[in-house]
Amino acid sequence: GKFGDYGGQYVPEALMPAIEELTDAYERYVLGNEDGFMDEFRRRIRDFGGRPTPMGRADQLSERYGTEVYLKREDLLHGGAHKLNNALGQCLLAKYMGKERIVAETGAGQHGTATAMAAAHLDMPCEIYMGRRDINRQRPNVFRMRINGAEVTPVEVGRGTLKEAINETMRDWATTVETTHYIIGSIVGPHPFPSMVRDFHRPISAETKRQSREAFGRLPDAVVACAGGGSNTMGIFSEFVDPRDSDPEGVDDVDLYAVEAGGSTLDVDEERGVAPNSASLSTGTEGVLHGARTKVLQDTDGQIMESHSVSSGLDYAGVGPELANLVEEGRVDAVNVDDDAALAAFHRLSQTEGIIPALETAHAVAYLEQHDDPSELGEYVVINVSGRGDKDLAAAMEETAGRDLPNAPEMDVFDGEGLR
Amino acid sequence: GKFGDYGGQYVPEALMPAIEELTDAYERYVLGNEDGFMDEFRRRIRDFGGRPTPMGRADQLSERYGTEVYLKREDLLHGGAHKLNNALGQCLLAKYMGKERIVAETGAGQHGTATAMAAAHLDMPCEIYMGRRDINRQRPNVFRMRINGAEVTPVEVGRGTLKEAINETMRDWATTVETTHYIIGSIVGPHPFPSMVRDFHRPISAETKRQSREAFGRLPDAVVACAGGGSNTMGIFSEFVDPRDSDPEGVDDVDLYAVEAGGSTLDVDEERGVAPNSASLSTGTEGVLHGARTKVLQDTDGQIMESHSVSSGLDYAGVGPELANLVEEGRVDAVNVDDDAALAAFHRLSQTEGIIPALETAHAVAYLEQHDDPSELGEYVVINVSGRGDKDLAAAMEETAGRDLPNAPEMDVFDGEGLR
Amino acid sequence: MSGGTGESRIPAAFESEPAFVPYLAAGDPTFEASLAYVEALERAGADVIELGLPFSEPIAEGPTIQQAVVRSLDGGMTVERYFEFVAALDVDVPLVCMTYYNLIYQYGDEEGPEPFVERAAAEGIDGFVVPDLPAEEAGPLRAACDAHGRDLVSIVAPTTRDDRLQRLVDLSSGYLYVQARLGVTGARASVSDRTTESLARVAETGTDLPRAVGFGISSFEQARDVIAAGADGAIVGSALVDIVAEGHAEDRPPEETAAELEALGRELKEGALAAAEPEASQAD
Amino acid sequence: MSGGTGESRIPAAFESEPAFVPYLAAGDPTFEASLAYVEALERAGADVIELGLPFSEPIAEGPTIQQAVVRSLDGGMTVERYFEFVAALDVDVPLVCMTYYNLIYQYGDEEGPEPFVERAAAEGIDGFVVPDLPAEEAGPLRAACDAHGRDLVSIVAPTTRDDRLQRLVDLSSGYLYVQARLGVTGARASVSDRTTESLARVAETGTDLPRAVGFGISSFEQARDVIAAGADGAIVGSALVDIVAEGHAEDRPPEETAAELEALGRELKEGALAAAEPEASQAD
Repeated sequence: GKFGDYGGQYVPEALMPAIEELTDAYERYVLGNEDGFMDEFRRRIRDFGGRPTPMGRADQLSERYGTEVYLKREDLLHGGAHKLNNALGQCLLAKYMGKERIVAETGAGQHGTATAMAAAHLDMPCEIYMGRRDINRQRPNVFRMRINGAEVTPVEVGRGTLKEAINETMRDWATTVETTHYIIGSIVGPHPFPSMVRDFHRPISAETKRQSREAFGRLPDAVVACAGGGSNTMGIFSEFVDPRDSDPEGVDDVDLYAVEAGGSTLDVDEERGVAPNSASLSTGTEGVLHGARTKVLQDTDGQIMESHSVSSGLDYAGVGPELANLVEEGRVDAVNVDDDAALAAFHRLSQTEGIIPALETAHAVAYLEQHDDPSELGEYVVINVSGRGDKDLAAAMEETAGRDLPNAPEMDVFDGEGLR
Repeated sequence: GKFGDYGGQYVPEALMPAIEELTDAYERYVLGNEDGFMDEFRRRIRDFGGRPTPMGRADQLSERYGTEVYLKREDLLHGGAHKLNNALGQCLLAKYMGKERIVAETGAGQHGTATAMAAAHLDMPCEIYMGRRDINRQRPNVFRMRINGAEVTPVEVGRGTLKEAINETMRDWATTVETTHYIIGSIVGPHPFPSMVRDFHRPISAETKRQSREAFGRLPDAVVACAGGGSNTMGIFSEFVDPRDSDPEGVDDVDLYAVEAGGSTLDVDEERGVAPNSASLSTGTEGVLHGARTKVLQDTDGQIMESHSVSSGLDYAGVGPELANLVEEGRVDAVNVDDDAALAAFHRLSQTEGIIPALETAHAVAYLEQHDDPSELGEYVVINVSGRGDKDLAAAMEETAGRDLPNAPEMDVFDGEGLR
Repeated sequence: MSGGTGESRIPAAFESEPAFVPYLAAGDPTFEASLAYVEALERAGADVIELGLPFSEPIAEGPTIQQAVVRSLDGGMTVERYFEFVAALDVDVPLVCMTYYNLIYQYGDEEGPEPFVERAAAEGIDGFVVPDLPAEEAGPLRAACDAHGRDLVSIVAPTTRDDRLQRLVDLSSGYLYVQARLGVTGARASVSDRTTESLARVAETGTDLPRAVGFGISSFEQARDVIAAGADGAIVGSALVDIVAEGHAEDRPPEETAAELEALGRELKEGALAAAEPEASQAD
Repeated sequence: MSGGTGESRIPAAFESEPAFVPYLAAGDPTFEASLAYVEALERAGADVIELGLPFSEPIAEGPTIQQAVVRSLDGGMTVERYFEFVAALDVDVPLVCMTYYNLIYQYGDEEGPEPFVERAAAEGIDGFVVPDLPAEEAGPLRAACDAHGRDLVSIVAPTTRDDRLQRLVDLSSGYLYVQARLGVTGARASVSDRTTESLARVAETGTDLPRAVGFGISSFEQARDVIAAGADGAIVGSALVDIVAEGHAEDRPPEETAAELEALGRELKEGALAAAEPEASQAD
């Protein structure tokens, strides 16, 4: 359960038996394929989720950057992001464990919608905790969850955002732990969550290896992925850092870049306890958050800071412990791009490749533009397109309107109304 | 260019040379794979579009209906519907033909967004005509087109809906025909459009055959698809009515159901010239509309009626001529379900399978519920899930709120605000 | 109304001098006013009148005529009313029914265009222009016209290649509608080079069908120029419909609008005639 | 403040009679008022006081204590101010610092919990309860407590199985915090059967550590019942914090709130004592 100094199980005693039970189930079903669990998972993530997702050449980006840029298309997974890999995997695991109910927290709603879909698919009751403010900001995702039959419970305390939703879900789980499974949405939390979530996302990486060999005859020189909590990041990195498939040759030569949200600036407002970024790998310090020791945005006392990113999915003060360790070991490069660069990349990918990316994903795309000489990344570069941008349209246009981006489209087609 | 008595080329003389040129290009590139056109199309629709889309068993529907129900997942194609097959195919064909520019019309915006994506992907300038009223009703789709770099030109005349947008696109094309290709969005219009659009959607059908054999060892007993213009319908039917792949055995035994939008009622208000449905196969008469002879909702003079459906994508007064002919020949059964049944099916599929369908698709799903004994459809039934419902969330909830549907979710989670 | 079931009177209309061929949508904006407008154009010197039967999907029309179609339909125009309109018209010049194929196709109990042509001929229509009926689909209508002694006028487009041009020439009777430029109907400022080129190409086919040029003609000068370029007639639609639209929008008395139509009609007819006078065409 | 760097005074607090163990968040809602509230609880008869050091992510707390944490942090509470608070307190009973591990872990220049424990011991803290630190991760803190003569109190949950229970018993000193039911902190109406069961299971381990029961105790009757069920002490948090919250919301003078806290404290202490009198427990 440890990744170097990172990871662990910093959770209330009441939850520890459930965590032990889950660890046992993870080892038996996920690692050991007991009762054919992984066979069923692979079948369902294929037939229901749409795996394998394709990987295709980005013609215009390749020309722009003087290197062969390929896009791994997790945006085409059911639900519109990689999130379903994990939601479906954990929901199925809960079923194998005999649990009767699913709970999950959600901030922007992506993990919540993936969980609601998976739970409906597997006929499991499901309750999603979501801050009141987030509910009112993310109405389409609330619709989706309700339409899929999930209960959506507003969390009224505090600022009404992800942090309060996490606390409330923990409370639910602490009360109902004997019959309920809590689906954590990223490679964070206590062991076995970081390892288990990574393993459910591992097909991204295995497919990328296979598709690279099919497309250009070898592994890529570099793989670039955005990192908030880090589930899509470890999803596409995992087979390069810890190969389990039959052809591990050459994985050590693949450079891995985790692109964090630089927000408006990397500087931290210690006075207000606010980090105007979400770059915990780049600027955070070691701490304990949400069940694990990892890199955290915190003040000198250890109080967790408010983070910020134009992308709500990256807006988190921590990061997966495995990723923190890989950066510390030097296996993964932690880099970052700011809000402006991410928005410009959002428009660039949309205009040049016909793929509107999630704002999270736009950070990964922006890294190539920010690089002095992208061709130095190597001959073949794979970007993980972790999700689609449909959820971000209004936010992206609002954020774009307030900035001076050279490639922003005009929205004068509308008839004198606001952006929403 | 004819399907029995249907089809033809009823277009202004100014466009006929372009139609002839397109017919020639269709025969050479699409049918003849000249210059490897189809190879490139297949590669791009795989790597960019996400083909093959999966086909998976609907566990809970299968139990509900006492027959094995499988879902063909066109909702997982890039853009969220089958539309990209055609948009990418025609855009690529325009490129092979040396055209410099793309125009298209759009109503609800699905064909427009698919075209904008394909044009961006292939680096082609693109202009989409859209009625003013539709623009203001379908803002997210307008965002998507603009973000993909397409021009969106509001059509101010008339009611500001699809019909005016079609006329305006025709006008553009009639002016710019020498350098511009008009991408028609369904299997309608003059020859070669109905055949060409069908062929770009043909992979749906070929995959369904292969996936059926993999999943249950033989072809299905019945295939069910919704029908507006009919592109997803002919997409999944084509290999069963006109097999071109290597294994045509048994295709004639597969029953084909085209489910039309019954709207609020099948009766027609002759006085007002309004059909409160879009069931042109079921209730229309032979006529000439938008370049082809087909089944049309029209008054006794031949004036085209206003159609209606809760699903904007089915809301069209005509239908593809090939489909009209197949119904006349008895090869395809034209059936229909009304708005209420479609909305109930929208919620049913969402809740039981974790797939929020487009309201178009919901009509196909509803047919099983409407059937007295769905098991009579046979042992294996495939439904074409033509698109996802994200585009329809607000419309579906508004329509749901005004009806008494037993399976409608409550939306009381919101804080005393309206549905949008 | 002086028509009937005899032979089409169109060929004679182009014999003596350059023809002025105005278009109006029947019933725009009302049945009565529209009668007065068409009659005003005859007084202005019209040689043939193209009388639009409004169709709900006018795919070949620009916004001006599209709005006319909407006004006429909103005013209660139907196929039956159209025939009543033709019967009620007090004009002596040949009439061409301009409409879309579906209305022709749907009419009557039998399949096909014959019932429509028969009725139209009986009411006094001399010929037909059907913008959405290319040569490929025109066989049945041509046969019906032949059976009833009516003309079928084809549109020749700037994009029409020589093989298609010959086919259109062979198919047509009455006159050829030579489309001045690409695009749809609507008034424009100048006459394009393509008009001259199209007329030359038609001449090369050796046909003796009159050529009337349409699309974008709105003034004395333009009417003069197309005749000077070799046309036998000038077709004018949108410029006239604009006057009807304005009169409707401003709620003017129909007689005032009729007078305006007559005035523009005279100017256009004079333009057409001016080209026939050697000095005028040289001065240009 | 009468603490210091000697040995923990906690074991002695459970020796004579059933203990009343109140919890308050330090600095809620202000530094000064909070001092008065803690002191009021000592006057009420508190035997040990659990003093919360607010953490920004209180994952094991219910809404009541979560709001107390927010009030305290908004009032300027920091780790340094907390130690100043402890130093400023005029109470004689042992103090347990209840906080989350990250604050302990971050303190001081060296890695690990030792600097925090050293400083806390110096200011008068006798022990620690850390809700997010299970036995698996408690090694370093246990070692630091040993080094500075402090107690580490573990929470025993209803879900804790026997193997884990033994490990917790082995790890802990001072007392065991027996969680009365599943869930998070917060006042409830009745005491669950699981409390009795948990106490019995703890007894079976043969440990002589005192057991204090917490989670949901808010009244004389509940305090009496948990003691009657075999507990050595009753921990009360949310019911007291509710009084602080209400005083803050209603803008009452701190002395009034302090008096209310003292009154409820007395009732709870009396409840705990009532169970020890044979008649009372038999009568129940």
